[in-house]
Amino acid sequence: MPEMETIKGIEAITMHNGWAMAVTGAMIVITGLSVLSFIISKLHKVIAFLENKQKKTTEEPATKNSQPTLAEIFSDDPGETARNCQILTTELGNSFELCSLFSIFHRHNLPHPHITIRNLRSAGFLVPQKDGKFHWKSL
Amino acid sequence: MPEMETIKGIEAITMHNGWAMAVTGAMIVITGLSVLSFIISKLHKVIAFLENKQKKTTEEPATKNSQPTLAEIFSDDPGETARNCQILTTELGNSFELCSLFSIFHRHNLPHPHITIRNLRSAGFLVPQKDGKFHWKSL
Amino acid sequence: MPEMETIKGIEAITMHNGWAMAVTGAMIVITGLSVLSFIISKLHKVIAFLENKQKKTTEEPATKNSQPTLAEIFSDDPGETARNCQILTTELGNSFELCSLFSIFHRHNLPHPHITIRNLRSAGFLVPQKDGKFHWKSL
Amino acid sequence: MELFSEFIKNTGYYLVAADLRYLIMITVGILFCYLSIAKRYEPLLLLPIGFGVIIGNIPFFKGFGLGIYEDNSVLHYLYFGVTTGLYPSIVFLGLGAMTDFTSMLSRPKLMLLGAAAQMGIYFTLLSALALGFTPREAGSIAIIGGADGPTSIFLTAKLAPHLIGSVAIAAYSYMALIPIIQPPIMRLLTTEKERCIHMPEDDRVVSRKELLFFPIVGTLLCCFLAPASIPLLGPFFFGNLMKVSGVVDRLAKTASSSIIDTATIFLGFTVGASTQADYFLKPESLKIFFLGAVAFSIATASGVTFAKIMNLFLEKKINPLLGAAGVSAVPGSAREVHLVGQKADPSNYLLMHAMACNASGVIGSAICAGILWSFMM
Amino acid sequence: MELFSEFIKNTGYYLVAADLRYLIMITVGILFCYLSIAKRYEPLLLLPIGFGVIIGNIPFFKGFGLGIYEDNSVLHYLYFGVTTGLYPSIVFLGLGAMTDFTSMLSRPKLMLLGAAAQMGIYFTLLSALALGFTPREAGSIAIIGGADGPTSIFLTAKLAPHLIGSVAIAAYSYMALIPIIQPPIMRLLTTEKERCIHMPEDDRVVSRKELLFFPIVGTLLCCFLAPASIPLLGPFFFGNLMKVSGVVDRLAKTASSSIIDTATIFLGFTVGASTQADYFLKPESLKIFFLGAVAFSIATASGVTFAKIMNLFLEKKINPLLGAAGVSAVPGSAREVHLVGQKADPSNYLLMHAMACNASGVIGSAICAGILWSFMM
Amino acid sequence: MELFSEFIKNTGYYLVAADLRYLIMITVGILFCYLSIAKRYEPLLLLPIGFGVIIGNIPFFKGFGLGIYEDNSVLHYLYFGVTTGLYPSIVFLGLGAMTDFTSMLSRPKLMLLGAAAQMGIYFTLLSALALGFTPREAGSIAIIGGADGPTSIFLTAKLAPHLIGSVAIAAYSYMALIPIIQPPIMRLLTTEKERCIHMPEDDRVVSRKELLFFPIVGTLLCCFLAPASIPLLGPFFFGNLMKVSGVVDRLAKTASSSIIDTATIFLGFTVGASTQADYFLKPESLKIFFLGAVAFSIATASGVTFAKIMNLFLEKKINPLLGAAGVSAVPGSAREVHLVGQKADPSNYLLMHAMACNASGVIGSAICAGILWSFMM
Ligand code: NA
Ligand code: NA
Ligand code: NA
Repeated sequence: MPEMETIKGIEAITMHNGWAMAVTGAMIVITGLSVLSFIISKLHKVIAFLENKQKKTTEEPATKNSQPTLAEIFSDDPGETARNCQILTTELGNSFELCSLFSIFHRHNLPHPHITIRNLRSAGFLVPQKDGKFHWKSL
Repeated sequence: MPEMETIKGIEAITMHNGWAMAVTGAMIVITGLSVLSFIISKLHKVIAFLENKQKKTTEEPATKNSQPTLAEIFSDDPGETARNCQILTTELGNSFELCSLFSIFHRHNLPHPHITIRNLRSAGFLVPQKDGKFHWKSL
Repeated sequence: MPEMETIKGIEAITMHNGWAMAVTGAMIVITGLSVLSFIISKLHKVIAFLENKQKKTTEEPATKNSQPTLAEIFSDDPGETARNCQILTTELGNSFELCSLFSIFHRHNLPHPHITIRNLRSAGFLVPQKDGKFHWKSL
Repeated sequence: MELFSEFIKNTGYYLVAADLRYLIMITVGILFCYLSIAKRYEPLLLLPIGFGVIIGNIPFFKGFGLGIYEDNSVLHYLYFGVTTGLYPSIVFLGLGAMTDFTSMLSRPKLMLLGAAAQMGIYFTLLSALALGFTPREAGSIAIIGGADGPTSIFLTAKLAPHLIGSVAIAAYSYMALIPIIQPPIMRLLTTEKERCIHMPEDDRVVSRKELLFFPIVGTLLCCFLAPASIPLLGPFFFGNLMKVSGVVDRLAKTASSSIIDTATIFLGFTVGASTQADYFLKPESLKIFFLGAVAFSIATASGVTFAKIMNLFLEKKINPLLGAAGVSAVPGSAREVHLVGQKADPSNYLLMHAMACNASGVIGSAICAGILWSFMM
Repeated sequence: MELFSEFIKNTGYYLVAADLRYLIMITVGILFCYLSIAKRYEPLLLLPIGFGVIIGNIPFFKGFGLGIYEDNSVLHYLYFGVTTGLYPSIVFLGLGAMTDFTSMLSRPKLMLLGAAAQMGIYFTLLSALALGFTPREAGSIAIIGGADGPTSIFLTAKLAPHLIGSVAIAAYSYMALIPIIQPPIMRLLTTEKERCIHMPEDDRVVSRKELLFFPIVGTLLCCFLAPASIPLLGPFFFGNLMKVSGVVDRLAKTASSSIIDTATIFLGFTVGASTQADYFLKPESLKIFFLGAVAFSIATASGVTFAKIMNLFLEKKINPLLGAAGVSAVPGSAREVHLVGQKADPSNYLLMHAMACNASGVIGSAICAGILWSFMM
Repeated sequence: MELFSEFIKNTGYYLVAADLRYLIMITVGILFCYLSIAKRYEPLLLLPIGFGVIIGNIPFFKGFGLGIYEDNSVLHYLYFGVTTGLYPSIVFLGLGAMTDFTSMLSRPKLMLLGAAAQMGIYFTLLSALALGFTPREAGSIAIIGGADGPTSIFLTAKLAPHLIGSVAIAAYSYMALIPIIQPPIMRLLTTEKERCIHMPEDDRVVSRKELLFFPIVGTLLCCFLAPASIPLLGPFFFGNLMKVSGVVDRLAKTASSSIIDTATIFLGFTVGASTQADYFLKPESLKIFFLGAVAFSIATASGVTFAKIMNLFLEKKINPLLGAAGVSAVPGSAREVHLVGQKADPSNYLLMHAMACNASGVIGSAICAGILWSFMM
């Protein structure tokens, strides 16, 4: 807290290097946000460039690599399909909305996600809750 | 913890000022809650009195002041209306129930909240979620 | 962090009693989980045994003791029933799903839980929320 | 081989053989779990405490940073919320956000019963002094008569931290045993005719403004009277104002769900774990249990008796059973009052009135905690 | 009898008679509660602060472990999150998980307005120095011009902890008063014609990848520039990345609900309680309130003026009202800009653009906090 | 001008030029974020850690209260939950409330595989000692073989806190790389015919009582055997009892959502931030990474081999692939086992059995942590 004999006014500003702080501070924040603004405005171009480059190098391994194996695990038996789906969807927690399920199936490139979900529902593996969410039947 | 040679019985109570503590304590809590009980029983009268007084002094400025301007921002274009509503409803978070929306509209004295909401739904600005809640279409 | 002149290799393992730690540790965890596995495999038998024993000693007092009294408090007046239910269901919090309500009624051995719930709804004591849950009308 | 035998000596199996008291406590813990699950006695309290008792009584090698009374153990850090009084305050925040004062505001007279039922506290204070406890210990034990877990834990943490376990276990045990303790006392002190007194149903519609004013008026009145009750009543009325204001619903909802649940879990678990046999199994604990039963009984009796005294002056008689609901123990005692009332006259509906006494009992015992604390300065 | 008179001397009633300043503060607290409930001025902030002010100003006997400035009190432990800067950091985590940068990313030019509006900070810095505050105090007061509560509290906790209460109350009061402070300044500095400038509606569709890159690019750029802003911007961009990534929805949801709500409740409540009259009611607090008003006004003015200067160089003119939204004060200032714009031309729709300035203003003032902090090393 | 140059010298840009190691770590952080978002490798763990690595490696001026290793910084306070072991304990509470033991209880024999897969731990212990680590460091590194993040962090916090960053990064990296590490080892050690072994589907219906007894029996057995595993297994079984009891649903739900999410966010973020280049980029870290890979491989191999040994004595053969799921790494390793099994025979369904091994692996590695800790007394 300022004491009684505190220096005040312009003198105080000068003594505490106030002018330099104010000017430098203002300059820095404006420069910083200007640069960020500039980068943002170019970001979509950088991304487009990266995507093109990446597409050439990784397109094939990407499709080969991870998800199709998961599609394979879908069998004709809805019981098995249910259990497979359940492990795919541990990230959803105990109860979830059908649309989340759908988007996971979609992400995994599963064939006919809508039909799969409908089958799971009609077979009783997807149990509707009162709040519109669903949970898996305990297997 | 009490030592072996602890004084016990009536003597202990007296020595530790127990009688005074018990009587004083009991008196205080009964007095306190009695007063509170009395105030509560008069509270609705105080409120009625304050309301009458306040009505006289602030009724007009209250209607003039804040909300009507918000009603003005509702235009015929549902897109604009949607965006306006969205800002009014930031307090609701990302997903919300229609009834909360309705109560906000109501609170802001907007004309025909029901119709507005129906229009917003049919125009696709209010997107229903599986759990019965809604979110705003990203604008 | 190891210093430069740290002893390494087999010598280090021996010096730090590594062999004993590894063997003992491995033995303990395998023994531990083996015993747990054995106990688990017998658990249902133990439970069955305890249940039989308990059934003989406590079957009657159990039915006499706690819940029926709660069933008694259900009257013909839906208003009273509502209030009675509300106190039974404080564990559910402010909003809840009908199925939870149902399971509580069921647990308390109330007669005709379905009919009771339907009556409460139609009498307006159970107020549906937009998210499919319900709350009690403030009484 | 030496390592192996060393390890064996540090297992719980080896250690428990040297001190069978741990087994007693573990049995108590399992019993608590059983009562909470099978009998549904206050499971939100008894289950965490019961499992905590089990965990706290697994014998372990001391000086290693495992036990709740050793610095640097996880349990010790979690227990910090108990010893500082943080958990009880936070639980009261959530309780406030869950409590509906409508019933109490429409029947202000019933608040007096919430005050009268606190007499059990002061009677127990005298008894505890007479049994040789120090004043600070006696205050902690007395508060069991308030029949409010977080309040008891809070005051004990401030006055006599070494008794936290015993006081908490006693308080919660008797709260779970309300259906066994209260009805005989109620029946003993009331006539059949009194138990049949009907209460008027709709005293008055409580306006939103009243609900809004109440937490502020309540804070000013109660906390000015006993500033030492601020850590309990401050958050309590704050939570309630958040709830009734209707403008910060997301905060009120979080306070009455995540926040109170988290505090409840850790409060129960660590209070249970604090009953480590070598700290807990002492003659004092038995005395505290005995005094706790006295406290609950006197509290019930004084609530009922006070109602009967009030009836001497009132034109419109109060059902004296309601006095028993003043001990708080939300909502157990309210339910008992209601059930005893219904037994006397099945058309008698006392629940809402009993809840009003309950709410006032919570405030009453928090004030008493403040009073006792300030007496022990 | 002695005990009784002793007790009476320790009640708030007795103590308040000796120091009426507590009553003043309690009135302020009630006023805050009133404004938040009846007028709905930023209730998420004002209600906890208001009730906190009431609780913090109930007079109590010192040296007993009750007050927020006494070790070992519950309030003191809860206040720990303020003095260490934890609550502001956690609030920023949740804010990040709630902020949608789409609008800002499609209109990068508007970010400059978020920078310009920070000039209020530096002007206030000079004013505070001129009024005799020490540099560290002046920095804390200056940050009020950033119109961002958690940022202000964070910087003040680091630079001048004894001012936390005053700075926070000033910052939040003026944020609540945005509808009264900003419109006249906006109107004064702009012509009717300028206020009617329409902004192009759909600048560009923002791809998911842009949204993903932004928090990382933003972190690297801003935190490299002013490392002292890490405690605010780090969690902020982390929360945002969790949100836009779409792979940790449960974490993002918890961050934007339970976590931020809990931090908000305790931040507001304890900041309010820190205004204990004998610490708070000093001439300095009045000066800080005065400087806060100056800071907000200059910030608004400089945002608007900067937009007008930009217009000198831009072909496609910007509506200068948007400059006023650069002060952040989310979302109050964006709403005011929109409403003033609509008054000039009812078909003018500035809200989304104003939100872009808002978002950039939050980042701008966090950077300024970092800059000021590092200046005071 | 001096101030300006002073400021420039304190920016990350200037500082990073003097120590490029920060850039290496930031690249690692971005890579982690990329893997978690684009490849969805364990995003709940990798995303917070990845962003934490970025934040922790923004160069800053030391001695100012910004870095995670400086007292009084926000990161330091958040990191407290790591160094004390609080976050791992709390995560285990939530995990318990989420784990379904039905599958394991109906197939008790599979529990042995969860024990066998812990051999990786002891082999790594020997390797780490041979590479010159001290016993306490070797124990921390060895636990990586348990393939359980919170367990690894907990033990390292207790035994060798300076290695927390390296051990955690190694553990989580390899958990994310499970789909790359495990399948070749599984295929190498099993014949096509073995991989085709079908497992009986419905061994037995598990009653509610069994589910209720299990957490209590498990606690007593495991914690008596290795009391040092109490901080992990205590909360774990407590969470599970809350879940299966069905009487405290609101507590179980909060434990398995808000509570675990909050702990996960702060655990990941601060563990990531603890990899500050000047503390982290040392030859030891490379050795730890190497040993981590060894640990995971040996764990997988010993699980599979043990299953084959069991088959020598069992009439009804077990599919040896299941041994690989004993390393826990929930649920990654279970999924891999299932997928490798399906590749051999598309009609083979191993998932539920693999989950049983997973659950037992979690318990197994927590016991091992207790054993190692008690060895290092
Ligand atoms: Na009470
Ligand atoms: Na700002
Ligand atoms: Na494991």
